[in-house]
Amino acid sequence: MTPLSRNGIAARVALDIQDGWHVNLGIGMPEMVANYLPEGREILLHSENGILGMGPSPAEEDVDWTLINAGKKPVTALPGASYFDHAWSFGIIRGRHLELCVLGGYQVAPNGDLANWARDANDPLPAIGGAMDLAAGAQRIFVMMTHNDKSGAPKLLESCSFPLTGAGIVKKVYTDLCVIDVADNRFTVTDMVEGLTREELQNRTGAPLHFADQVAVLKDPA
Amino acid sequence: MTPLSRNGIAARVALDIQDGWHVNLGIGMPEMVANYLPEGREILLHSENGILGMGPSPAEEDVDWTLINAGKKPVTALPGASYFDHAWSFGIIRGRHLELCVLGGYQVAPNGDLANWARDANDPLPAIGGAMDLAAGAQRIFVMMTHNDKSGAPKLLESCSFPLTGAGIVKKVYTDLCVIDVADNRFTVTDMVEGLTREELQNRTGAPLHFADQVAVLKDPA
Amino acid sequence: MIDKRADDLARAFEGLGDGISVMIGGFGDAGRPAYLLKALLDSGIKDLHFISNNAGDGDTGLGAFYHAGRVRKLSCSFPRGSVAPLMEKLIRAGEFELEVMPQGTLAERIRAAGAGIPAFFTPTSYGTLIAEGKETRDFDGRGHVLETALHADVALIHAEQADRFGNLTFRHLARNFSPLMASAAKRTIVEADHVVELGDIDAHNVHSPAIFTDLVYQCHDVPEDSWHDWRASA
Amino acid sequence: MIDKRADDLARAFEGLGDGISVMIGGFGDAGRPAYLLKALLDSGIKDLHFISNNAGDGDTGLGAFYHAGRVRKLSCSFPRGSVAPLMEKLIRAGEFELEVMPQGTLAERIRAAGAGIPAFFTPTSYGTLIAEGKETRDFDGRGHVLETALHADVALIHAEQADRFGNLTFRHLARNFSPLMASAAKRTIVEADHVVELGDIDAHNVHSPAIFTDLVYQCHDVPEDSWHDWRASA
Repeated sequence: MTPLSRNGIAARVALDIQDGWHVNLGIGMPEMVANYLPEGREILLHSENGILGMGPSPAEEDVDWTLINAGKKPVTALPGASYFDHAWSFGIIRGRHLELCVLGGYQVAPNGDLANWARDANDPLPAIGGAMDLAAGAQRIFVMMTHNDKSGAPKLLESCSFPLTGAGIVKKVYTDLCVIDVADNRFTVTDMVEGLTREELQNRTGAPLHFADQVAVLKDPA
Repeated sequence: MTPLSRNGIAARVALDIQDGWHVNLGIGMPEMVANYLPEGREILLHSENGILGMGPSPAEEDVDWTLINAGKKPVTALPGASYFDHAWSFGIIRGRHLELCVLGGYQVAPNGDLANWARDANDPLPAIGGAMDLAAGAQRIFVMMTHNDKSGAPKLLESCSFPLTGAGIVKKVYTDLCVIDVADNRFTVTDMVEGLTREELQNRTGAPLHFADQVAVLKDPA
Repeated sequence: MIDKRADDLARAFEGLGDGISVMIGGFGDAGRPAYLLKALLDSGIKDLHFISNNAGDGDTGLGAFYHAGRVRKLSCSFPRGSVAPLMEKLIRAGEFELEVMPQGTLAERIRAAGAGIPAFFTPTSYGTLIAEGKETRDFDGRGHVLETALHADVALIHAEQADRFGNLTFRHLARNFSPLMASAAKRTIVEADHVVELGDIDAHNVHSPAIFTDLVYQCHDVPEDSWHDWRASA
Repeated sequence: MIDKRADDLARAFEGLGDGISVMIGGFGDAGRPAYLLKALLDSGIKDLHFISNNAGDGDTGLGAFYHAGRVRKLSCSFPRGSVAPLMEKLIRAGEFELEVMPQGTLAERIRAAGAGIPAFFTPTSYGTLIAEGKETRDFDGRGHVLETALHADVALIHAEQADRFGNLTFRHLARNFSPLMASAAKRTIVEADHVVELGDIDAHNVHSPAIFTDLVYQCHDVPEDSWHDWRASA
């Protein structure tokens, strides 16, 4: 059994992004999704620091530090891009104009709860950024994360123990082992990597798994 | 005794506008103030339909119907003007950024109450426009109106009988007969036209008048 | 591919029926979407709820809809103009509802709808007839009124430039309510003086970003006479 | 005559003393007003309440103020970066207060202050730790949190262009919080890459209108080393 690489997860998420969607890719792993947007689909990337129509990283000699993504990495602007202030940018987010936001996750529960900003309610330096606005505002939230943390503990749990980013907002979860639909208060596996049994996957998961009638083989689409 | 013309009132109001102020001139008589801004003072006119730095009327051949004032009359834009949407425009108003707004008035009371949008609480077609925002938002409200209505009834009253535009907001009143400071719950006359006695002025006014130590002669400054 | 450009005006109101709410950009004639208003008139949709700063004038543009008996309600700040007597007659006949509010409150309610803010406090109208029956609260010793977001089914917008993504610019003060309305409606339909190529509008100077636009039409003049077709159909 | 251009940096903070609140434009380094931050550092003003999306990095720019013990409080959305360990130490020592909120709530609170809106409801953070103790209310069946306007004594802004009235443009995404902060502070101080003539900025494309600006400085580079002067004065 070979888990997907981070690039593999990114590529799998990208497959589910429809032509014409306006999409925000969260800081960290979700940023990688931009490299795998399917050919033939026109997708406008939004970044909370004030752009719609964000393009790929520039060549080194073209870096302009006033043109960065929310993760502070240099980006470019595609023809047809627009710039706006933070009031408009978060109006776009909170006003439910984005078809999709892809976020990283620490924990996800079957009720759609997401924790991704603090591992401890008493964290003296909790870093929220734009995640709570995106969680509350995007039409859909996809979460992209490793199935287990570095110590092997599950991130898909009966309920989140870390402070929530948003309640009841996750629609799909993409991990290195599987793809999960989150609906009707349960996790339903729709894709799994080859060579992994349902029992093994369940053992690595902290909440009951259901399985779609047809479970697709999850492989690096790149 | 010669009452001031409407132009005369406008010119008198203009004298009290300080260099560097950002000013909104209400629809109707206040629009005329723009023609009398004192030489040597730079004053930026705001109009609620989205301009700061409004200039005088254009020559007929230069009229552009996308460049009009709040009274829908063609205007021009001075060098250094800016255009913005209605959210910013009323943010400027409500956020107390304008040093002054000059409004027309139906009635003013010594407590600073102003009525200028409806003569009847049951008016089926009450026209508010931007007046209530200006009344609530500008740092100062000057009211410019004839001292009496067409039937001779006073517009300066113990209390407003018409529906209020704003409560406790008028700082000065400019009429064809006098200039009045509104403060400490009373009317204090600071300027009067020549040939008018204090008794006559009081007789044409519906609330007690006080008089400044020095009452200036009010004449058409133009 | 994202291409919001359209030719067929039938598409503009496809799937929409009587009773819809329609925001109409513009302040006076500046930014008034005459071409789309005519298309709406031709669509036959009735019981309209208009949201527009001004009521309209005469028997063209907005005015034509009152004459044709097609407007159920108007939310505005300034119901003056030559349609006023007709509006008053319709109100007295119980055939028309007028909701008047301060212009800044109208703008902020529309902006709130687009920005996902369901309600806000404003000092405007506190202590006046307009605030009667509304929730109020003191902040820093000043009274404020609670106002709610104002959404619509459709927004009709006149732009100077539009590209195929739906980025817009406006000429002079034709901007006014338009970007706010574009953000607050389920379907935002744009008529543009110039439909331009992607990239022709500098990203710095987009006045209404593409995400709010659904359809873009090349604007055409509406002959004065054609507004009176309602007489035939009425 | 309106001329907000200034040379003497002493004027920037004239009449202001310890304990003031200071909004700092920028997102990461984009739009960060380094020249004015250095002037604030040199002013000696302390017990500062910073309002800035990011906490800062290293021991230059914002970071220098923590090292110099000059910040009493930071309101932000993202207190990460290389100053984090120092901030944590200051918090534990009771010498520093951190107020963290969602980025959109920070932006909207600042926008509200500038626009005369004392409070608004937002869906963001409802049901989370951040909403604890806050007033909440349902609209259309969804929970929302009441948030209040966030004002400041001073805003420090980096613009690409500024004219003598104080009209501003911003380069690419250096705009971010800057126009909002310019509107929300009692004194808005601008550093500009280019101080231009009146009329050089097209009225259509002003990103922050003159009315919010109080002072305009020509921006100069701040030598990396000069940030460390606080070591001498500390």
